[in-house]
Amino acid sequence: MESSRSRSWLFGIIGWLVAIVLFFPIFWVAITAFKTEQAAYSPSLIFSPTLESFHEVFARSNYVGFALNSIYIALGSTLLCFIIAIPAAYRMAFFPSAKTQSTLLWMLSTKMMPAVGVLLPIYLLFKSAGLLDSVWGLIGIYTLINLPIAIWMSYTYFREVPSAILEAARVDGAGIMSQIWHVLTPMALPGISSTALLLIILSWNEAFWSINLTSSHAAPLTVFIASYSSPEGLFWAKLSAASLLAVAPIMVMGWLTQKQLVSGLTFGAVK
Amino acid sequence: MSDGSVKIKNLVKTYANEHGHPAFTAVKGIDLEIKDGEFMVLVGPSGCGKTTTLRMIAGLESITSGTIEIGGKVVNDVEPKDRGIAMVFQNYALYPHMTVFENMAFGLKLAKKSKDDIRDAVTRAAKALDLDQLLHRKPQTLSGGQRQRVALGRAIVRNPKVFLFDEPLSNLDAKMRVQMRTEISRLHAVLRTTMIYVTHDQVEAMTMGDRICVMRAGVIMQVADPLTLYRQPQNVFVAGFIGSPPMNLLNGVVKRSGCGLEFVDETGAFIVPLPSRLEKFAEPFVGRKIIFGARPEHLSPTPTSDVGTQKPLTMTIELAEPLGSETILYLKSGARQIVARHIGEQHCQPGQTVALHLNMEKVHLFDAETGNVINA
Amino acid sequence: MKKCLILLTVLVTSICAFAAQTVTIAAVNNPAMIELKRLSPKFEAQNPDIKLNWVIVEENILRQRVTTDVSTGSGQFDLVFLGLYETPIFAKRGWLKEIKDIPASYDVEDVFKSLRDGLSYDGKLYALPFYGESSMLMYRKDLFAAKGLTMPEQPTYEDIKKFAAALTDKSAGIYGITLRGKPGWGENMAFIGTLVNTFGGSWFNMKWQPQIDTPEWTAAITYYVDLMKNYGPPGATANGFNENLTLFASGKAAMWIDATVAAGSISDPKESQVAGKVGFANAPIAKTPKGSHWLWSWAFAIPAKAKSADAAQKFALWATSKDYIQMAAADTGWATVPPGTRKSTYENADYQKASPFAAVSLKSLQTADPTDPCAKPVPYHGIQLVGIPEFQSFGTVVGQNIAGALAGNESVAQALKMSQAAAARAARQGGYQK
Amino acid sequence: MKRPIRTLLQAPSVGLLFLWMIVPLAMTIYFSFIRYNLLNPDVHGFAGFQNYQFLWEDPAFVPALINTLALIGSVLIVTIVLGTLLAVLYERRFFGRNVATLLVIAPFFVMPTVSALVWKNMILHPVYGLLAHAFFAVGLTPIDWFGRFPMVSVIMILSWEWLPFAFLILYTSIKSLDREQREAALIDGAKPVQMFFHITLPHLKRAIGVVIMIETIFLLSVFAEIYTTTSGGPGTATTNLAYLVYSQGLQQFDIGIASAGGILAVVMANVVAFFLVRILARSLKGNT
Repeated sequence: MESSRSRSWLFGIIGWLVAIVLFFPIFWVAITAFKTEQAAYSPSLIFSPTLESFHEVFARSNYVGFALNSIYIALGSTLLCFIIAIPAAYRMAFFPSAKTQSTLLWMLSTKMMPAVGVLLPIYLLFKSAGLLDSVWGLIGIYTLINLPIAIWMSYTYFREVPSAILEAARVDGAGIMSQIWHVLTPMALPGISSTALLLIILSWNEAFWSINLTSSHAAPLTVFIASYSSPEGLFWAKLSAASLLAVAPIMVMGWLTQKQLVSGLTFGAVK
Repeated sequence: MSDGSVKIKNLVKTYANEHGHPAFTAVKGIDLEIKDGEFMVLVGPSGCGKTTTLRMIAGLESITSGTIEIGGKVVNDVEPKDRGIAMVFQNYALYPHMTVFENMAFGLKLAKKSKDDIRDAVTRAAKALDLDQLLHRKPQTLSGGQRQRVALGRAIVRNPKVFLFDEPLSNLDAKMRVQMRTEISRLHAVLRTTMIYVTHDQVEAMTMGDRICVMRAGVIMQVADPLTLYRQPQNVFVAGFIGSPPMNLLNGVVKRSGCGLEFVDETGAFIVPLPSRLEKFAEPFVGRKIIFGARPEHLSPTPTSDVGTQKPLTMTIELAEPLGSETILYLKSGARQIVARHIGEQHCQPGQTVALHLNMEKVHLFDAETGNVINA
Repeated sequence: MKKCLILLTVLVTSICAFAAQTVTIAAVNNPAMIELKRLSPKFEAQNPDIKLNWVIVEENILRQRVTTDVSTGSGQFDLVFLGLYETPIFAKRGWLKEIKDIPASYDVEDVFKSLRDGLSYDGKLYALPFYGESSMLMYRKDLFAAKGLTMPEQPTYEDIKKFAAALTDKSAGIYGITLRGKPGWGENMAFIGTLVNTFGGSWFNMKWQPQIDTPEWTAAITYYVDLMKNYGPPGATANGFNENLTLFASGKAAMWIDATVAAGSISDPKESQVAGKVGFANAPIAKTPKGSHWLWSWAFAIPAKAKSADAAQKFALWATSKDYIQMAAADTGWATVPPGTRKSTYENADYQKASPFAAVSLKSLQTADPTDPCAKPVPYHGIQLVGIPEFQSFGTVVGQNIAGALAGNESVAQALKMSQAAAARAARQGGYQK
Repeated sequence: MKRPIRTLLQAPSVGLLFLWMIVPLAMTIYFSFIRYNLLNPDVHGFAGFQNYQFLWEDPAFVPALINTLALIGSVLIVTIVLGTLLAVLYERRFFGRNVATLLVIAPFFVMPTVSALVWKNMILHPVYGLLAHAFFAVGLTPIDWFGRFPMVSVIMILSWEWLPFAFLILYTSIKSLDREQREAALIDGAKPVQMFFHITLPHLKRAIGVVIMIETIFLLSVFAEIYTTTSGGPGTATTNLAYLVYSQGLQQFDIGIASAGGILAVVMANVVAFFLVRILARSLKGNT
């Protein structure tokens, strides 16, 4: 008893140590955001906090506009993604054919194509479709990017649902849409919502397409960051403030839904 | 009451392999007629095609060829919901995210029934099944038996012409199984609706069915009421499948002995003269292989009839299972194993030798080649 | 009745005139540009029919965005910020609108001729320079005085080596010199281009055969690697303009050869710990003065497919005018006005007072000649760059190889051999060698 | 099971899905066989395999392939090993565990560009970085991370980004480990280490499969982190396939070369996928 208690202390200390080390860079960004530009270069923890950088950031860019675009795009693409992915995953999970496995893999492998290789084809497509700098264009591209993941994850979650339940629903008179909507989706909800969370995070942080395909009207927070970042790393305080503002919404959302994320992942793919 | 008769004609189900070529035929052209209000049990070992047949009746599995009629109407291309059927699944298949009430109401809701109608129907079914206290619970908080009753209730509220059961009791413990068995039988007695019940358990089949359809490898072996099935098995498969402990089946040949015929088993240790009742059937099989069948209860220490008792068989007891009302004896005669059932209490020790009389009135002979009975 | 009609017409036309035209501007996120954005409401106030819509991103992203937009004719931007490198390339393809009808008040002759030439194609001007830069040497007068050293007006690279050796004090965290090391055609290659030029080398000969394996390149790169290894700061391969600015401004380096615009920042006491202690000299030379200091400019150009071209030009003229420079000076002081574009700026007494580097900058800007950058004749324009589209790619590859040599991962000879191959491949792919 | 209604209902979604995957792919294949430079329209026409040849002959090509695989392999190993250890650690109760969990998963929410910038400028910078300050404080010479250990630095950043993901997946998996199974093992006298290797690790197999799959997808096309920190250098030390395609194709706006690079990457992805399937067949199929 005695030793197990002291061991639990030890685990606590190690656990916290790791957490602090991993979180430290983010903590440092948060601290730097409240420093002046000159103080930002010094490693000191003691400084007089100032909102200067935030004032500057808000004066320079329309943060709310960028943030709203990010929200529209992340939620919109995730929703659209599921609308397309769920029927496909339904078919693959419950009526698999010999090609289902290879199709899934092929889909996942297209996801591995580097974006830099297909920028121009997509750009030209977008141009001719008039989708440049439109929220819908980005929603489309993220849907396309995330679709394989959504299908694959939904597929693994659906495989956990006994097919007899869907058959029961059919006998009860449920059509395909009813089966999916009333039975399958609610049953796989934990898995689907944690997948959704994953997709939202990925869309939120995607920086290549958003920067290349939008300019002002549809520009999300990654573009906002691009106006503060430079590979040369100038203006740390302002960059930190902007980063904090860009990361905060998604991080708060992630933290609030962490329980959901955990339980959802437990349900499906990783059980 | 609408017509709940089911007529199956030359039904075939072939599954395709990975490349889309036909690979495996699960159901090989069966014909079966089920009368309105009848309780029909489909029974057979796993892989015999009974569940596939049931699923084709339900419309969950496409039909390769042949027809299924329900209520005199061919339903091959009718959606399950429009066939007038209800189904109870092996694992209950309850919707875990819905309450008991919602589970039972789901079908009616999809059928766009009015709220009042739904409530009435569900309440009535719930009362009948003793579920009225559980209506607001979720399935995972229920016991196995309760879940199965909910699944039953869900079927009842649909008010179907035909109930389909797919091994509904196999997940319950022994006690619950017996209880639910009587419950389903009671339900049938009350509703008088056609029920088609799939099971691999011959006890369930015998106790519940009006008629039993024994299947094997996609083919119907025999359809009959339980007692007929027991007394007059059409083939060696049915003989061996129905009855517990199973019928003793001995391979051997028919030989001429003096003026009559006798059965000699392949070890040569077991020789019985055939009674005159069987001689005319066995005559064409002289010198050919047959299978000799005798139920355990037809072996007894005392002669029960005057036929075929010339010589008691002497055997050694290997194992005795006293069940109280009866004792099951596992016996050995040379290399041959035989099971016998004794009514009443008896003290038998392993190693003990007993002399048993065979009731030759009740034995069966089967053609070893076709497996068909020859004494009929 | 008739009167009413006329009134209506007038009303309609005036509404039309007032219907705001949006000018979407693609700009870089440097301080001068941020300042321009801050002051731009004044322009909008003067021109209520024009609304400015800013897209500000970092340099590399800007370049990529602008190039895709302009070359595919997407017309997302009405005004783009272009470098001296792209402007003639784009103009050649007809992707830019010529800047015509410049009002006399703009005084286009006041703009440095070297810049105007660099931003023209076929004798026509395609962009208005917002700022211009050359390169020069910055050094710490206080450290030089402490060691009893004096900087000649035109130092040579031999001098630099001697000074660097004398000034390096690693235990005190002071490095004799800092130079660009971060790979990139606009990063380390900008400096190395000038170094190679003054060592007598060039990128290509007149037949478009790459010259990277010549002794001139070997001498220049060997010098650079030795100098940096011995007297440079650690992590030099990660240092670009901004990193070096930070190093120099925080007093970690004694000498620095880089863009003339850096002078403004390091002379600003708010940003720099060494303000007032810095001396300026011409960029050092080795064998030839030709191409020893670069020429670069960020300028406003109007894509051919721009939707509000006239309004865009109006704003571009405003942003690059003498008035704007006055306005910026009034706002943040003369030291930080956009430099390098107009003679009048350098003639201004206030500017000269605020900028001790004005004279050196002016001389560098005026003597940089992108049309004759090397000791030997070359088929391309550009001092620190080769004015062909492929340069971005092979320039960066060469930059990486040299950074590899600087990091000690490979020898100078190896690096140059690989660089030669890369340049040869590019020249073949582009179909230059006839 | 073939039902006309079902096929019809699915056709749009499945069709759209395939269309959306195939159209860009087809365009890329087409572009990869023509000469097409945005900035140099004089050069055009059918190129045959020239674009592929150009990439293939690039001295950086083989290093880029090796770097790509090395990067994926190292980050996978680091994140899975550390993630598993962390998951085992966090499975124990300790004071403030929930809060600490939030801190551990936080890096996953940070945009890749931001984390690369932060690591490059604030942590690893040899003069201003926190590590440099720490080294100075104890009297050591700061390490020039991106100059001397460029690959290690990039792996460090990527591992920091992906460790939370691996941790999250593995942690949830560990939490779903059957308690009875564990208790049975305890009664059988399993020591913690044996417990880990015989009970916990086999249970985590499928979760590890998921981590490998998803991380591989993203690590194959890592670009922002390399672009921001090392620009593929010094030399070709950190040039991966994505960065090579960028520098050889996109940077000079040679669409032909960029497309050829994209196709090569897809081919490589399929090769990787092929081997992944061998390893992960079970977890991919979703069978337990």
